[in-house]
Amino acid sequence: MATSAPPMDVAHAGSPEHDLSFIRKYIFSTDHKIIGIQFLLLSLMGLFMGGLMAMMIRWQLGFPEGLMPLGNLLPETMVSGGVLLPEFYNSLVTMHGTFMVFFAIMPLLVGVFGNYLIPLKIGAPDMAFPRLNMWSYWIAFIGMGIMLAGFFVEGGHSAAGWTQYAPLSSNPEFTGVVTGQQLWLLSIAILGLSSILGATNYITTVVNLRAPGMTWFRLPLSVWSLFITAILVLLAIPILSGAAIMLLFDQTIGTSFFDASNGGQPILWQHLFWYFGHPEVYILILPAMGMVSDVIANGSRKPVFGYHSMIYAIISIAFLGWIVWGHHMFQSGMNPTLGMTFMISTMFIAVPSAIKVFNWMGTMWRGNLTFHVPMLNAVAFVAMFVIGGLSGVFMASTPVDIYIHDTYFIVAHIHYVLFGGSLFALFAAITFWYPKMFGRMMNEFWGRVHFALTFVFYNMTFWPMHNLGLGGHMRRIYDPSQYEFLQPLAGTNRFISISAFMLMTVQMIFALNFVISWFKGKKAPNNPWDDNGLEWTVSSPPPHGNFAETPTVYRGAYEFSSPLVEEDFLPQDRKLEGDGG
Amino acid sequence: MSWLLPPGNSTYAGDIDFLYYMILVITGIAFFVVEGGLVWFIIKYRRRPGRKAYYTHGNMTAEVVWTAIPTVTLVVIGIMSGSVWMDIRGRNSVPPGALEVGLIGKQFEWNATYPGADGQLGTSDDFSTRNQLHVPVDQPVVVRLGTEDVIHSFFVPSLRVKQDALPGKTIDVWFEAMVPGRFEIACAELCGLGHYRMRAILTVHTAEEYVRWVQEQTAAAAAGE
Amino acid sequence: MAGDKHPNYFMIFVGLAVLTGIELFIAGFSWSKTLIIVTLLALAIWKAIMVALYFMHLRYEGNRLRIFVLAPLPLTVIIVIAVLTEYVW
Amino acid sequence: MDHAETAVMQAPSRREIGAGVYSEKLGMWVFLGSEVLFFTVLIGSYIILRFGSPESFADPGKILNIPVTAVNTFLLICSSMTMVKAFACVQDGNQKGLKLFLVATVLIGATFVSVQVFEYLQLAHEGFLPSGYVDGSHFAELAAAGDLPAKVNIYGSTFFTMTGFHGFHVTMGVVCMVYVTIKAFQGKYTATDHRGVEVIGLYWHFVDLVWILLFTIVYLM
Repeated sequence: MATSAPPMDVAHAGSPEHDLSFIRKYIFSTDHKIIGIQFLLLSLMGLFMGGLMAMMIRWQLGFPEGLMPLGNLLPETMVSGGVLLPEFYNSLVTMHGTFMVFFAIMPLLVGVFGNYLIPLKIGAPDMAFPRLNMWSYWIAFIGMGIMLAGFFVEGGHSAAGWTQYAPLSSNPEFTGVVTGQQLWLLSIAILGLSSILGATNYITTVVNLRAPGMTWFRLPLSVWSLFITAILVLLAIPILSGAAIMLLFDQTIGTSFFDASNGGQPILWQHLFWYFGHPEVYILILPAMGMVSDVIANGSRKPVFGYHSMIYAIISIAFLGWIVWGHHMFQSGMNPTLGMTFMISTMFIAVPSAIKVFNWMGTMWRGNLTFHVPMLNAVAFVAMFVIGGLSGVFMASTPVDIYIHDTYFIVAHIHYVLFGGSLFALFAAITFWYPKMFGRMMNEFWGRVHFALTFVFYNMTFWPMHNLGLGGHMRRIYDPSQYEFLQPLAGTNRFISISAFMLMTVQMIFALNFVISWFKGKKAPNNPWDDNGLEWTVSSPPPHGNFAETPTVYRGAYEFSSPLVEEDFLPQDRKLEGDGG
Repeated sequence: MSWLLPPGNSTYAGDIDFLYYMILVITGIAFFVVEGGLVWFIIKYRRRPGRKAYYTHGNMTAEVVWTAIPTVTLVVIGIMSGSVWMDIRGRNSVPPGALEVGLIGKQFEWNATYPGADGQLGTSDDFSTRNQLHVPVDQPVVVRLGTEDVIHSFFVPSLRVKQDALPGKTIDVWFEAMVPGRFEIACAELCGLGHYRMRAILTVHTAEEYVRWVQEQTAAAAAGE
Repeated sequence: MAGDKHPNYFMIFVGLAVLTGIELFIAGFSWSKTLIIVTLLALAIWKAIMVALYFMHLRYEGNRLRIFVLAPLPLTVIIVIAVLTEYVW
Repeated sequence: MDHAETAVMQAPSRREIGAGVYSEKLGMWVFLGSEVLFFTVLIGSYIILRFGSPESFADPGKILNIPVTAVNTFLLICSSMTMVKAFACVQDGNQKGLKLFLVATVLIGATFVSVQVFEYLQLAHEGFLPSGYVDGSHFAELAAAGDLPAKVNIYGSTFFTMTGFHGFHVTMGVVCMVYVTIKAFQGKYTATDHRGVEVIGLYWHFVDLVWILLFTIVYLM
């Protein structure tokens, strides 16, 4: 870890590409662009698996009495005679959350776009530590392999929820899962190492490898948010790793950290988990916000409104994000006075998010809105994130939280933020940078169809979950028909399930568009969206080493419709009269 | 699909529901303003050939205004919520003279223990019921909540009560029911295989009925011994 | 520090060793538990700061790096203090 | 510090250098930031658990062997000094001193780990494990006689986890140090470019710093 790599510019400048074998170029590559694409393929696979698990969960909730279609394809320990078993249901709930958070959204945002965009956007030839970057990917790959292996071991996969509350998770007696649980913890600890290495790399790169003229306040917001996110990853992930290792020791070598009968503290797990978990929430949304800012400015043909307040909002979110974790634990038996403090800090953290929403609207105000597919998804992000943000106010109010905590209202909230928020932003980002990544355009028509259908079915799926929650519907229950007060909600549950199946189905449009465009898409020009960023000044895809010569930057990334030039965009590296060297 | 809460049946349900509806109205207004604004912008500023967007980097006044408004609103919501919270959960919030009932969660059932005639928990005349909780109406009840194994969460939707039971700790949670009847108790925290069927029934008796029920149970317990 | 003038690393080392000796000595005192803990913690933090300032030469670094290094330190305290309040209500 | 400045100057292009130091050094400091939080979890849990049930923790010296670890602490401080001396030597272009002090650091570091292994074996032999007392062991008898706490499960848990992870870090440090030493013997470090030595040094001193805190908190309180 402390070995010194040769200075990057020396290693890359003019290193001829044909020197590298296929394996060095595409498998064990140290090129940040290849690693980004590797992360993209891996995490899209994670996203797909997380989605499939969600479908099984929705089947069980929508049709608790029905026999699951294709259920006979799964082993008897999961689905028996067409009936999804409760132990498998608990595993599904756990692994849906785990996959979506750790193996889909987080690597998509941080692993893919952190890798792909940071060096290109700051004008660097590669990351500061390319070999470390390669390790970061392969360690994540191993982590995912271990996580997947959990499905095939005796006793099934971890069934303690993605939050792994001790002692349900620490004592195998309580769930009947031994190996699966240990694999879960091992996988998360390994993934943590990958994230920390990645974050170290991103931070160093942004601090030290910016092109001349790329000052802090000329950085695109996507880079700013990825930089702040990397700091959050760097400081939050070791907390999870440490706690996961303690839990793993409770399972394997007989320690008693979370075992109340031997002097341990079950609530300590919750504190540690959420001390990691709340910064994690922002890890899952900040890069989305940054990339959406880029796309909205481009689609509006206007500079980002309040660029500086956007940055200050990101920074204050990163600070406040560390002192609000207790709002996940209002009903956990935590000291109620502490709960009061957390409620107030939580109220404050809503403010920077509100500022960002208003600034996005300000950006669109009096713009010349061009609705290409990325812009459609980015605007949907804003619209959906608003809903997720507003529903958060209910939970922040501790008395209201007494009622809605651990109900589907929370499920609706998290999906409005993570799916409506992060995932729409990812659709925007993937479609926006796809031409740069693969050198081909994605199909515009099918992109629009995918967007429209996703938007409709997404809202049909998650909006009614608010109402389920207000009816008192608990999370993570296998069979709601057990309760009289939930029986009137069976119709809503069924409606949600059918919408969810449609939602999953229309994602196939995206998958096909992604794959077919890779081979058959229209050749992409260098700058298909008339954008200002440095990545658009090089070929699509960019060559190894990115820039033939280090670019010089003269202005910020959002000089759209500037009065200085005829066109409505002004690239960052274009020298105008009067620009100093 | 309703945005109304189901009828509440505890003395503080009204306060909680008021906060909920207040936040619903505030966020509702914000929702329509923001989403409406977005739709309006999308239509009004859609691309037209030959037009250039208005070149601006922002406006300080606007930033201050839209920072101040949410801050003030949220702080007010926070302060109002805080006083209700302290009434329900604060250090001295349990009303004096509340009837004590023990409730222990275990995979996957709720076991309630009642003080017998002496009104004290932990004495020899205690008796218990399984998956049944009986309380009198119009009298504060403090549930001494514990668990034998994992974390469970004591959830009575109609009372607006939810509290996790933590291993190694007894947590007091109080309520005062207003209407007699039969209500459901659920476990709201994933507690294992049978989490979904960890259901119990809360029976709220009238005062006289409750006295009679306690006498029956005491007699039955005595006969059982 | 100019190339040929290093801080007196040997003296720092002696200082660390002596402070460790003092700690061992104090740990045996029959003072009140709280006083011992506070004294020992102060000495340990003193030693840690010496290592950071001289051995890790933070003393000679620019302010930007120092800010970077000091930034995570509040986080170490926040979590411990918050969880400790669980015991005092 | 002029050697750092020269290193920054050596950077091949006129990039915006944000923190004023070269990338490897910045990267190590950034990585140490995450290590701080990792050890916070372990040490913080110890403080919290101890505060919550003080009766499960033995008084200083009752179970743990303070003299042996005091010597070990001294060793680690020595190794920090030899490390920083190696760094000073390479700055002055003193190749002989560099090699000598690096080898000394490796040896002292390895000794520290060995002593820790010896300490663990001794504790296990006397009946103290991450899971508490071993039935029928020396310590269990003392506990039964009332000389030691009745149960030390969380004491064992926290002690072995904290010191074990510290020992793991020292071991990793020794491995990396061997690599740096080999490179030093190949003459790869010069008075103007000695990034490897400085970066491994930062890691090594950090591990020393953690031990200084651990020793006081775990052994003396």
